[in-house]
Amino acid sequence: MSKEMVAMILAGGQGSRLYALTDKLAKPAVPFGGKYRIIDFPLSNCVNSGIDTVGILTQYQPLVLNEYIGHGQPWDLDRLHGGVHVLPPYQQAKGSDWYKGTANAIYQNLSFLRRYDPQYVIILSGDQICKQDYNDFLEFHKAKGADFSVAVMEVPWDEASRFGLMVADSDGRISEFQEKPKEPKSNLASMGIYIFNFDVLEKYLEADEANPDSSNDFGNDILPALLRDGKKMYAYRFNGYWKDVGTISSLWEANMEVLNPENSGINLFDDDWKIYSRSSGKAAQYISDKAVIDNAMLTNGCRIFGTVRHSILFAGVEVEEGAVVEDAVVMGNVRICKGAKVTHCIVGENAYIGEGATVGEKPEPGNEKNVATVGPGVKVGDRAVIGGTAMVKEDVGEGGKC
Amino acid sequence: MSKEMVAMILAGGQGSRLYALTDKLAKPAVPFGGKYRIIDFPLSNCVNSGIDTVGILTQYQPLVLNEYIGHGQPWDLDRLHGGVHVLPPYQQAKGSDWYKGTANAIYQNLSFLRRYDPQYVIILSGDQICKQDYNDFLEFHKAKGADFSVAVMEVPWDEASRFGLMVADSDGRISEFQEKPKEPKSNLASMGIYIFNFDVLEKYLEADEANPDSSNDFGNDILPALLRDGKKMYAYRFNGYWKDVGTISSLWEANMEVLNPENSGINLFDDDWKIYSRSSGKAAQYISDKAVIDNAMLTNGCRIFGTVRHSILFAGVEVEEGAVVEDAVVMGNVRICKGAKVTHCIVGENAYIGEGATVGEKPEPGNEKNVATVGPGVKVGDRAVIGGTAMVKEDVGEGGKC
Amino acid sequence: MLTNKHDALAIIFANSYDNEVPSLVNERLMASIPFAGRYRLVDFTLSSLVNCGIDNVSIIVKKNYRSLMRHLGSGRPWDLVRKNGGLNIVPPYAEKGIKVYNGRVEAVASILEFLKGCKEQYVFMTDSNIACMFDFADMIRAHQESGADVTIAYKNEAIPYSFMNMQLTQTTDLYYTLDLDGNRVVSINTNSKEYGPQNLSMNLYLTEREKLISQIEKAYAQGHVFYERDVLAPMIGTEKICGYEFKGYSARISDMVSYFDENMKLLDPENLNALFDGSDVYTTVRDDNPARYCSGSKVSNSLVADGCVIEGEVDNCVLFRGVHVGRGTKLKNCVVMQDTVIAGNCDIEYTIMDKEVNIASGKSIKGEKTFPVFVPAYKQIL
Amino acid sequence: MLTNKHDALAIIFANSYDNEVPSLVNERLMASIPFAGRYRLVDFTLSSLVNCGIDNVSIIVKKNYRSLMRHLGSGRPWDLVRKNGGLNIVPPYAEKGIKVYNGRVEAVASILEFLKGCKEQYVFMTDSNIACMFDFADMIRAHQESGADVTIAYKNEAIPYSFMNMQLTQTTDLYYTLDLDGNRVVSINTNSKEYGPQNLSMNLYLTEREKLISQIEKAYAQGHVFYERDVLAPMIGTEKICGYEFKGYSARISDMVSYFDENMKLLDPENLNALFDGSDVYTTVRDDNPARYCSGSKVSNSLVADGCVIEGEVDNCVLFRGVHVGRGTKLKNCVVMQDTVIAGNCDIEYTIMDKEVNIASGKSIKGEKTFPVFVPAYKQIL
Repeated sequence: MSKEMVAMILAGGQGSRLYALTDKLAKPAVPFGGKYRIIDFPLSNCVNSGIDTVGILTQYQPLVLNEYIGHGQPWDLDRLHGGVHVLPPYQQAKGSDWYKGTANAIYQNLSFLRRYDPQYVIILSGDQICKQDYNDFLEFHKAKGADFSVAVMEVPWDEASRFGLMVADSDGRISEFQEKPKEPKSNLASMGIYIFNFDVLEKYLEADEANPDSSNDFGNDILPALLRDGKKMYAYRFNGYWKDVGTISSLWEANMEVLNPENSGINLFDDDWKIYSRSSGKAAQYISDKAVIDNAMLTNGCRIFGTVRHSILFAGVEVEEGAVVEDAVVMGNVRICKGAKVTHCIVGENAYIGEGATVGEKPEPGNEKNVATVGPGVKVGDRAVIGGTAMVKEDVGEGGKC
Repeated sequence: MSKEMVAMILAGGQGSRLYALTDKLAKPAVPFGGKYRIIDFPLSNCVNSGIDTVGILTQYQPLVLNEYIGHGQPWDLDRLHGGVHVLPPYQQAKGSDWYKGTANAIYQNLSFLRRYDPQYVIILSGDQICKQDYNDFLEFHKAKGADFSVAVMEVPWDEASRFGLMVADSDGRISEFQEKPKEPKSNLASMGIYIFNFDVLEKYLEADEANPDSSNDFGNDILPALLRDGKKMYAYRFNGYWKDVGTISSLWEANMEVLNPENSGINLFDDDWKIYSRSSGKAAQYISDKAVIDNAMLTNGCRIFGTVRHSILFAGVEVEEGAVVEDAVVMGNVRICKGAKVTHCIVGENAYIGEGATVGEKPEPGNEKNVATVGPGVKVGDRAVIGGTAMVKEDVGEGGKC
Repeated sequence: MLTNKHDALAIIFANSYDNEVPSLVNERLMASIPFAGRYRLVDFTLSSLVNCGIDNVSIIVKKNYRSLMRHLGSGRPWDLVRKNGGLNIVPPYAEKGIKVYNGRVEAVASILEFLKGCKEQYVFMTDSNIACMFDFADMIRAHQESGADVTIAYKNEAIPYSFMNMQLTQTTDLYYTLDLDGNRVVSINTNSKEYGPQNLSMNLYLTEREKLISQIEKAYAQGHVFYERDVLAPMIGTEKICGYEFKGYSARISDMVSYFDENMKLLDPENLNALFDGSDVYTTVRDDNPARYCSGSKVSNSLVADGCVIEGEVDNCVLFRGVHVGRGTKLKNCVVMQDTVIAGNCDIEYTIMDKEVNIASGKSIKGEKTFPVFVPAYKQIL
Repeated sequence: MLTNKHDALAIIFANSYDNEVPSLVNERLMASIPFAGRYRLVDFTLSSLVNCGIDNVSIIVKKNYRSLMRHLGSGRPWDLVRKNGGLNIVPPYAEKGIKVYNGRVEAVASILEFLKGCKEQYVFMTDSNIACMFDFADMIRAHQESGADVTIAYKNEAIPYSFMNMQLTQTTDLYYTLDLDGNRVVSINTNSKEYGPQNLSMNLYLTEREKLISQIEKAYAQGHVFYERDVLAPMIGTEKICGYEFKGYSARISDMVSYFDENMKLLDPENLNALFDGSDVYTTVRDDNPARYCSGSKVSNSLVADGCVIEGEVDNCVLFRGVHVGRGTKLKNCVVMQDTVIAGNCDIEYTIMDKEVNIASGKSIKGEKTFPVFVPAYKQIL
């Protein structure tokens, strides 16, 4: 059976600007919003848009991602024909290589695509928080009779020079690209989400691969070639929530925005566009009679004896008596011991915050981008102090400072 | 939940001596016996031995293998805790590499093993046809209080110098190895199947990895190190059917042995030790009133209008009127047109044998190892002639000769 | 795009016409009757649905449904495992208010709450006594084009012999023929006795979900039983009911003889090809070996499934999975269901052997084309 | 090694003691009663079995089993999907001879053929009205050590109030106490009225599969109904029946008050820990969001499951998945099942709200500790 559109998610990146959080984890597997991981967003968008065949291209630390994806059941992508497949690089009779660039990653998996004989292929990024109906995007692509379409966001003109821009006419047809130009001719920033007619994609990937000078990248090589050949390229305006959570502060910010769906534009509680995720399977949350919880999201397995304000706690977090958690993102199975103060920070999975320890601090106004970070599994000793800009990857002894 | 024993199947090899058959296929995925692939044997042995957690280490052309394994349902290895996992190489924060040797492949997946906290690990080979109860082997290992055990076959003394040999005392304790020695001290040939205590395996793999001069191979590096340190190493004698199908002639021979279970020792029809496989799902076989079938195995989807003698036909093979198939292994979806003669050969999946074409020939006595081979997807033109020793990887035109 | 491609769900009645094939449904129901060497009747309907992108399928069962439940499992072989929709088996007593139903109205009434919760626009209802690959998408297209309230699929064929001779007491096994004006149904005839080709209903209906709900709510409240007689027939004057002719190959099981004949017809490769129509038909996978044709065996004009072991002679037969035919045995014009074992030197003609029959060596059983002998499941003939 | 690690299979009776909690089983059965915030009673038994490596589990259901079937699905959440064994639901009428059973003897008789086809040496039989993490492996060890023919698990506890006051007409809900000599059972008392701690049977039995088959065949042929009264009690003189004391934490649901109390007891973290005993308990996964504690909400000494949205005050409550508590509402000493929505400014105490209840704003409902008010599923209080 052929598929109308197959999705390919580029999930190869290490996400090195997330430092401690992606040391043993591909960026798409980074936890988000209490019970999600970043990859849940493109996957759920696919399912909600009626796409049932998805390849995830990965080569960096895929074990957690592999285990998380499993057979795809949480996303209803547990299918005999189609479903979700993690696609690592592999060796062939005539040599082998890691994925060289985004285009090469797709090229190496053309045989996967051919199996489903799709009319269209949508290329997605595994490291954006975004709720988007790809079917609307496809309808646009079809209506324009396009060979290629790219989803774009309107950005303020004074910020436009920080983005890759699409110069398009009133109909949306693209005439030019500008990569972080000094003098922007457009304020339409590429979201890195593309729809190709499969025959066009196939032809250009094969030509690109034959070119030894190519960097095998969509933005640098494939798109310019399409433009050069006068292919019909269109820009599709997307107005919803979109965030590249590539830095610690943007990851923290996006989490905080989840607590404020009315104003932030990111609503995870929408029954008509559910974001699916693999559940921890832990018991219900226990809130003791000593606990104070105010404007927070907690996940199953949490046990709260202290105070939690304006924070997101992932599955299995324990907050002991007298501990105070505020403006914090606390990932799964973290233990916060008696009297600890955890403020304006991200604490990675399985970390341990000792009695009376201090992690992070309320930033001075204007310094909100300072977010203290404790890496996964790190033990912060009793009464240790982790400063407001610290990035802690290794254990900190009793009373230590960072 | 911890697992008593986890199995790791080394399935990385290209199997280059199978030439045309493994051009686009890892050796463990090579079809065998009408509806099986080689990997079905270690997988089914695992399940029948009560092992429910299996890693398959692969890096060469894994797409077919990946699709074939799927979620592991055909082998009842579709589990939430454990089950079967295909493990390709991956990149880590501190560099990355393809699997360097057998030991390195296991080393790179120690974190997979640690997840199941096993007491024992059994290392299997993905390219042997063998029915073996690994639980008996484990009982032996436990009874001896061994750190390491290896399964061995007794071979005739005059052939012993072709094998890797284990020199062992009457109790089975190993005192020496000999790799294809001129003067064998033992006739116990290693089958390349090992049981390790996990703690021992872990320790030696880490030490081996730290040694820059190591080739990271079990036979060359790990086993000698164990022996040097006086670890308790035992040889476990296995008496059943075992065949390394590493060459075209051995693969053909093993298939023919399937037709003769009484004498060959390989019985695929044993309900107490089923070999599981993924089914083609094709309709029942149709045998016309013109067909002659004698001593053959046919699989669903076959349609026979000609003559089939002493052959194995995989799913979906068509044999047209007047065609004669004899002493042949014909893989899935091959079409053999009117009047073609297919003799003493292996025909790969999706090949096409034109009208009146001749593939292979009855060998002269003593030349039985000559097996004509037609690669997967190859089209042999009408009236073409493929000689008895030919290895055809590309299409042959009408009336052509090879 | 939250629902399936064709925006339709399906309801299958699994016990339809059970009474006509009493021997075959002794331990199963119509939907799970083995057919064509390795399938069950329901496989053709399910595969057609799935191939048309319809993945919300309810199967209403009445009795003897264990074999069907085992066959269907979680729906995996048909790729019908879904978080929403997928395969849904509705057994009696599962909820308060679900009893053993009599007619289609009661059966559908038992899943009204479920239907109300669905989002699909259309509903297919179908029996399970016809094996065919049906293009449900094309029927939706025809339904939309005609603007019908209900569309009924029919086949232009003669009324089966067994229907014509049906006892009046078998009130649940009614059959219907359609009088058409163009594609519009102008009358629905119950249990017609006319000879020759007719517009014989396949009991396969398409209507809008909301319409079906209100039809059934009304009919059930009034104590009605039969959808055709009590709901459709009265609608003819006021609403638009259309016919949709199915022109493909179909095998309708209406009695034991037709069961035998329809299996035998598949020994003509043309019919075999026409039944499958180039489509995939899914069924439960078994761990069978390839079929073995031993030295000295002779097989001619037969369908043989995986797992068979043939040492004797087989001519004009359909052998299901795992059948053994011993040395010296001659099997001619037989249908042999799964795992039946026939020892050596038997001589058997015109016989249907149900599953796991065991026949000792040297036995001879003969029926006639018009009266195939039936050997029930698990029977030991020693 | 072809069978599971402990060479045992299990049979669960899903409708046991349904009569004692009529309101809760209006649309379900005992096994699927929600408990502890996000589980169903059967989850504890299933998880215990799976954690002990027992993966061949049959669940015999009688009526109202749709909710259980939906909950169990293919058995995936308990990792009970198997080609052989795994999870097997036995509904009535699935096969000829399976009727709606009365006692355990009839229930087991309906799966005798299945039992004969199994290979496991031992069989566990258990009801589903007790939530506890049970070490089945340890019970096998004790059974083997004692050389018993049958081992009965019991808990030393007082007979529940509702049992003591049971109507004589409720003949299916018998209960049993054991008189022991050492670990040997010397008498089985039916519906004892003794006060104080007793050896109260958990109705959890272990015996050899072959022994059970012959016991049931004999009892069924003689028209017997109750396993305990008709099979076990007569065996006492001639065969060895032993008791196995369960010393862990258990929650036995014997009436509405005990259902309320057993939920409330889990608000003591010690009891909560004791119930789970460090083990994994599996249940069906729902796609709930994390729980949201809105600004101005106040939650104290409560169990809260994912998917809850709390704007008001919650004190001493168990909230199942997806419960909404509106602003200004005070909820105290309540058990609120999944997806119930309570609007703002309500005042509710000592109330059990079943699932999908809808309470409009400003309502006030109050019960007593000894008489919690029950609001049935889907009820709209407007």
